[in-house]
Amino acid sequence: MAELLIKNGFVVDPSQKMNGDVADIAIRDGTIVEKVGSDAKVIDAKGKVVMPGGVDIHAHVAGPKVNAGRLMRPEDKLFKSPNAQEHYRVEMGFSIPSTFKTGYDYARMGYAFVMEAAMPPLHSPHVHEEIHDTPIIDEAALPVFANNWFVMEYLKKEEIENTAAYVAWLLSATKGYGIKLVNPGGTAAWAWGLNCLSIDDPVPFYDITPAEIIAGLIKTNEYLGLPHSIHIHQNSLGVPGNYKVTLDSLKIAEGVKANNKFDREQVMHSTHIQFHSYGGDSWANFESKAKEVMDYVNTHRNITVDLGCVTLDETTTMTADGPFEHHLNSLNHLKWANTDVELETAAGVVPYVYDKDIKVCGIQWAIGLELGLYAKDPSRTFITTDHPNAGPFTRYPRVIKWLMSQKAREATLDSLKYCSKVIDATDLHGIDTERTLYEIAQMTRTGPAKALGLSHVYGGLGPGLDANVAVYDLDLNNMPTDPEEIEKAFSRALWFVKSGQVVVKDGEITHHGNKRTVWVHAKVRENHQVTRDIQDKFLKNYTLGIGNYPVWDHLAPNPYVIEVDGEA
Amino acid sequence: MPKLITQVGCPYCGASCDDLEVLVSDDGKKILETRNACVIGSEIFHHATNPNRLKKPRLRQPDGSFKEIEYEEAIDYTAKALLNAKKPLIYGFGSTNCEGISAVGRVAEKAGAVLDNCASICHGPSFLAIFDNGYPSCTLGEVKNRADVIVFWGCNPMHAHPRHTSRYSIFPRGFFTSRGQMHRTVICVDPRETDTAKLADMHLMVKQGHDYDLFNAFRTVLRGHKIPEEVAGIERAKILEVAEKMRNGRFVMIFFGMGCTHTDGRNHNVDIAISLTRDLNDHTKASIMAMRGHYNIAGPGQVWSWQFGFPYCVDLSKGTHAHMNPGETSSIDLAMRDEIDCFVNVGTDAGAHFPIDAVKHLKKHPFITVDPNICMASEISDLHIPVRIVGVEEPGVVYRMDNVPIQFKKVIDGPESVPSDEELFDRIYVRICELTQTEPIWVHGKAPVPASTSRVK
Amino acid sequence: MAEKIVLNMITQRSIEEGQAMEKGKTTQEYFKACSVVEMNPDDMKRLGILINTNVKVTSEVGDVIVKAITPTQFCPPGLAHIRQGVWANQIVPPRTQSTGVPQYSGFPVTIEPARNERIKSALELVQGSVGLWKGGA
Amino acid sequence: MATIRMKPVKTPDLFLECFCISPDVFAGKTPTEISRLEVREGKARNELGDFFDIAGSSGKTAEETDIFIDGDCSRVKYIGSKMTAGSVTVNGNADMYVGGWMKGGSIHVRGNVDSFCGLAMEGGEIQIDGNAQNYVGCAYRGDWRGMRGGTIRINGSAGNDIGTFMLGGTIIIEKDAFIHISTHAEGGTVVIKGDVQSRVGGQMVKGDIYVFGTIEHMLPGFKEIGTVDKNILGQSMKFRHFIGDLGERHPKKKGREIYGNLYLRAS
Repeated sequence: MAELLIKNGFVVDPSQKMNGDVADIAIRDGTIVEKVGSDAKVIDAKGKVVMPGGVDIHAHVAGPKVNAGRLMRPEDKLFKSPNAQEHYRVEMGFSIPSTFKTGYDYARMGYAFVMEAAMPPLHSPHVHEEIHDTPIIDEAALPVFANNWFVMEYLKKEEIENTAAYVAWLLSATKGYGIKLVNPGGTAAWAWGLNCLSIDDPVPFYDITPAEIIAGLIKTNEYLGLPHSIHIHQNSLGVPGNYKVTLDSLKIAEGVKANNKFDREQVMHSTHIQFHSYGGDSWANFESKAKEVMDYVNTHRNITVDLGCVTLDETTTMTADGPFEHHLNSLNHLKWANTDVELETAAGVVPYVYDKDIKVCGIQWAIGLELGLYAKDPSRTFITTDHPNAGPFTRYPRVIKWLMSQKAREATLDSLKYCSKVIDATDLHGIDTERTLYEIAQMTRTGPAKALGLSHVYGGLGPGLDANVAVYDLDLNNMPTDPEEIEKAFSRALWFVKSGQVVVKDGEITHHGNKRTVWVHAKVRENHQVTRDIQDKFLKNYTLGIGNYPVWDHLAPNPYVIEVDGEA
Repeated sequence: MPKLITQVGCPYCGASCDDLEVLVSDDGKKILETRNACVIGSEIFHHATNPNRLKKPRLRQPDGSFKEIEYEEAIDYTAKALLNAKKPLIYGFGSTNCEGISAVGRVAEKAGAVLDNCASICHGPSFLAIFDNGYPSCTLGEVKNRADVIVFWGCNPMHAHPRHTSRYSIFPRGFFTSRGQMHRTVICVDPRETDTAKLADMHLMVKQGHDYDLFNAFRTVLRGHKIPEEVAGIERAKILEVAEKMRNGRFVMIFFGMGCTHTDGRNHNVDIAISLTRDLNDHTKASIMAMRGHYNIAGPGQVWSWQFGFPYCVDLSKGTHAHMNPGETSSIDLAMRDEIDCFVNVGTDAGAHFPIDAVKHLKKHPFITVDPNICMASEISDLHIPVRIVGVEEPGVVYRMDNVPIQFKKVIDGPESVPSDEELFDRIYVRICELTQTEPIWVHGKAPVPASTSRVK
Repeated sequence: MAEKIVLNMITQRSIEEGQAMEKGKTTQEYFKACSVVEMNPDDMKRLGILINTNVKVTSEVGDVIVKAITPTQFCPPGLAHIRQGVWANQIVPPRTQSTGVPQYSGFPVTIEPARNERIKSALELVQGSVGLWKGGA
Repeated sequence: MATIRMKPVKTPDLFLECFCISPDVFAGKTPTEISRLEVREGKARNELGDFFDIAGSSGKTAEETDIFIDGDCSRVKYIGSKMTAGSVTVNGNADMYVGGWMKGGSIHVRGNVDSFCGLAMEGGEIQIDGNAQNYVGCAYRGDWRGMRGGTIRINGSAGNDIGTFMLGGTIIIEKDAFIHISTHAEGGTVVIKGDVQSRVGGQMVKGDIYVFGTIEHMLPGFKEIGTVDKNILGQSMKFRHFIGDLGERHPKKKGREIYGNLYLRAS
């Protein structure tokens, strides 16, 4: 790999407070360094924007429900798959791309890292098989915990230490990254066909509430000092009026301080907040509560959010929120896949068309953008589409365009059939904020890297960081007046260097990179009770042997393990 | 000292039991005893150490006899056969691990082949139904821990999945089903009084081929409408009784099998079963599951879905994209229509399990078998390449019928110099790259492992 | 008593077939497990045959000689079963109705006594169908 | 109007995939240019001219272009697929996907066609003088948007899966059909002038089915509600009127459920 010099670009790197400074980025052996020798290969970035590689904090890119979506949607490929680049693997699918297309498309957009947002522990070998087959981009996966029998049993008795021991064991067994909560308690209720729609609905049989699960897992997370905070998909997703539940859940984090050695400040990451910022009490009077939700987030520094922007595409929804998918299915009557996973979780998949001719879809689209525009601290508000739920990740450049250009927003607003009703139900029409490239870099690079506790690896261009550098065809001094040019530039990086290797040139893949699997190994004191409990449940309730549960090392052939000393 | 290996996976049926115990000789080469396995599973482990195991590829000679050849030659032969064909078909994967399946995917893409697996003649219609209607399902542990109404529709686990009923579906005592069989109502729908039907509390002896009508009757009843006196040979009163049982169950589980997919209507019999499951979820909790046949036949469906977007019948002949349409790109149709000109049979026996007319059509062109054992396909092949036995001599990830991945161990070393499926196909891939003067694509920059090294996982 | 009867044929799995198959398809066990047709005793009566009589089963695509036995799992009159495998596949119609799956079950066959005819081995049937059989007729 | 005349001169070893045989593609091209269009036989890349003699002239637009194929196309797929205007006539048989994803214009096959004829069709007319195999006017696998418009007329018989997931348009089978008519349909009309074995209208939400002959097994989810006189395809007849599939969900209009209609000719 040797040495590389990216010269004379407009460097936009919030981690170093660089806002378009013309500078060189030097790379040696995959790492950013102060300078390189004169033999270094030179990439001329003069007049172009240079950013750190993108960091996606939340996307469904690998694992059983993603693959269920691929499997059950052949029509997502027919005439919708671009032709493969010569000498590279075929690229199939639009809303749920194949693993190869996933890796290639992230690289083309200049992304270096993506977090698989929900890993069912029992299926973790599957998640890692897919990660293994996704080229270039580094990946980690969040196991889901909030409907897990062990967790509910320990937390009911307020046993944080035992919960922590179990979490640590499971993170190692599944090669997972952190604590994901999806519809706490609600998914467990779904195993009997029920749900928990508020944070005080008791979970059937377990006699614990979602609020207690959330609070307990925040404590557990900070007890262990994990790099990431808890990452929560709240109760009552997608339901009119749910913003109250959202605020109730966010309040659980009040007063809790982050405890970790990874420079993380938040104790709760609330994901795809768009789906949780709904007012009204039915689809008829459905309206935006983006302002109310964002006002709260703006004033509480120990919370981060990602947007989950609706992109107005035909897509495939998939979530561990099993009861939600069943509910969605009763609205659109399309095919419905569901998997309840023994002792752990569930998941559902339903295709969905965000139709410009449907009022609700237009309002959802507007809410996502309102949230992105209302955020006072872009480094705590991250761009996502909850891929593929609100739209495929390949639409990030479009979301960026909307956030950067009021003109682009207005054009889309005008194209909605119920434009005036969308204007009535949201504030979007009146917002003239236009995000800058610096803020976009905060929302897609520096911010998410810090929230994940990975700012020592990703999200910046300072010496010592991983050499992930994207060069975009944008002239800082002469930004395009046509917003489409912004979308185009972010869709296809001119250059993308991943871990020091040029993997994209002129928007085309040139190399398969050297992808890594990132996971967390948390060391805790030996806990005999938890060990016994685990063995007991595998004997009595699981249908596979405990010896066959932990993910083999060879499924993650290029691991990047973050050691956490939970005993300290 | 002989060594007892526990939590061993069984490479036979889709129940993919992983609680076998295998006693292995101290040199690690012989299997002395297997515990917990069904009669069929035991047979596989004991068959592995059969002294007549093939250790070299065999190439058919002009006089019709086989001659042993080296692996290099067999690899070259296969690479060239795939390259020379306009549309080769690679079919099988009833007994291959996902590592092997993935390696074959790479070869097929490079060679412009059609990739298909045994689902094509088995649960393929279930895929068609899933495409059209989805798949509200669960893992088998949910059945064990919760299900109190079990329906076996057109499937016969007592014969096809011998330990299914004891591990998952009828007998086990789970968390919410502490009384085991006493906790469950078992309903069997089958035109024969099978051994599963004999175990059931209720048997509906449906008129063969009229499953769709009977499903339709259940759905109609559940929506509160009247049905005729008799549907598909079953009296109305009985239908109403079973419908009530399902409606009042706390967790209804429907297992279905070849009785649905092998007869008139095929996918529609499954499709309407899925519709019934959806309907039942308005009343209670209900789930459905295909009784997949082989221990990893769900594997190719998973691997190819993430690699190509389709679980089977994947036509890669265009090179730039994949196309799938069973009925067109399915093995039997391709064979009967003479739409392919080379056949590679991997880890299955198309010779025994395809209708004989399809075998005759396939045999017009180069015919290669990759399988550890002598089978009907190997005995009509132009080339037979033996490989290690997954789950016995080769570890790997397999997908159980409920799509739960299980990491299968190996228990003994395979015959020396015999490669795994993955190693064999990686070498075929490298050979194809050499012949086409192109660079191999390895996502992880790996080079193929020489056949002689046995990997420790 | 009829010279031949028409039955509805299904070909499905059985544990006998499964076990024998794993032993090997050229074994006597496999031959014994799969070269049989199970039919209701009433149908046997109609055809005037006894248990273990060889019969010729003919479908829209071909015929095969197998041994008639009483079902190990009850078969109602009108339905016949040959266990999945080489003998069944001599008569399974390959038509898939554009779904990919042959008509393994639910196709009409005629069954007639064939007392003096020999049941062929698996290898003879398969190799014979593609001109590779070197054994005796 | 201008006509391109094609004569098959070589039978492919396998099957030809000819997305190009469409007035939309031929329009504005000379016979020489047309003969150079790519067709695929599996991996093999060929030119249309390798398999057909091509003569005549094309119009400026698809609308002004007729294609006449004088001979057997039993091993040619995708004839007229995705076409929007103009016409294609095949003086012989054709293989799969005749008129697949078709939006307009007309196709006339004087022989038989294989399966997937009129797949996901949106408009135009297809006339088949012989028989069709399975999946006439159905959806592509997994798509809930099947045939949306246009007319398919099969003068002979057809197999299973006619109008699966149909949303609109008309399918007429002059003779018999096997099983599965309008399964999962949410609109459209299917007319079977002969007999059907069974499974008519299963999982049907909306739409109309007419059967002039007999239905051997009626689904239990269909209920007879009376007798009606109907004029269909220029013929006035008395029909028994069934509604269904009562096992399936149905949308409500003004508080009343809308069902699929099955009209069975009264004997």
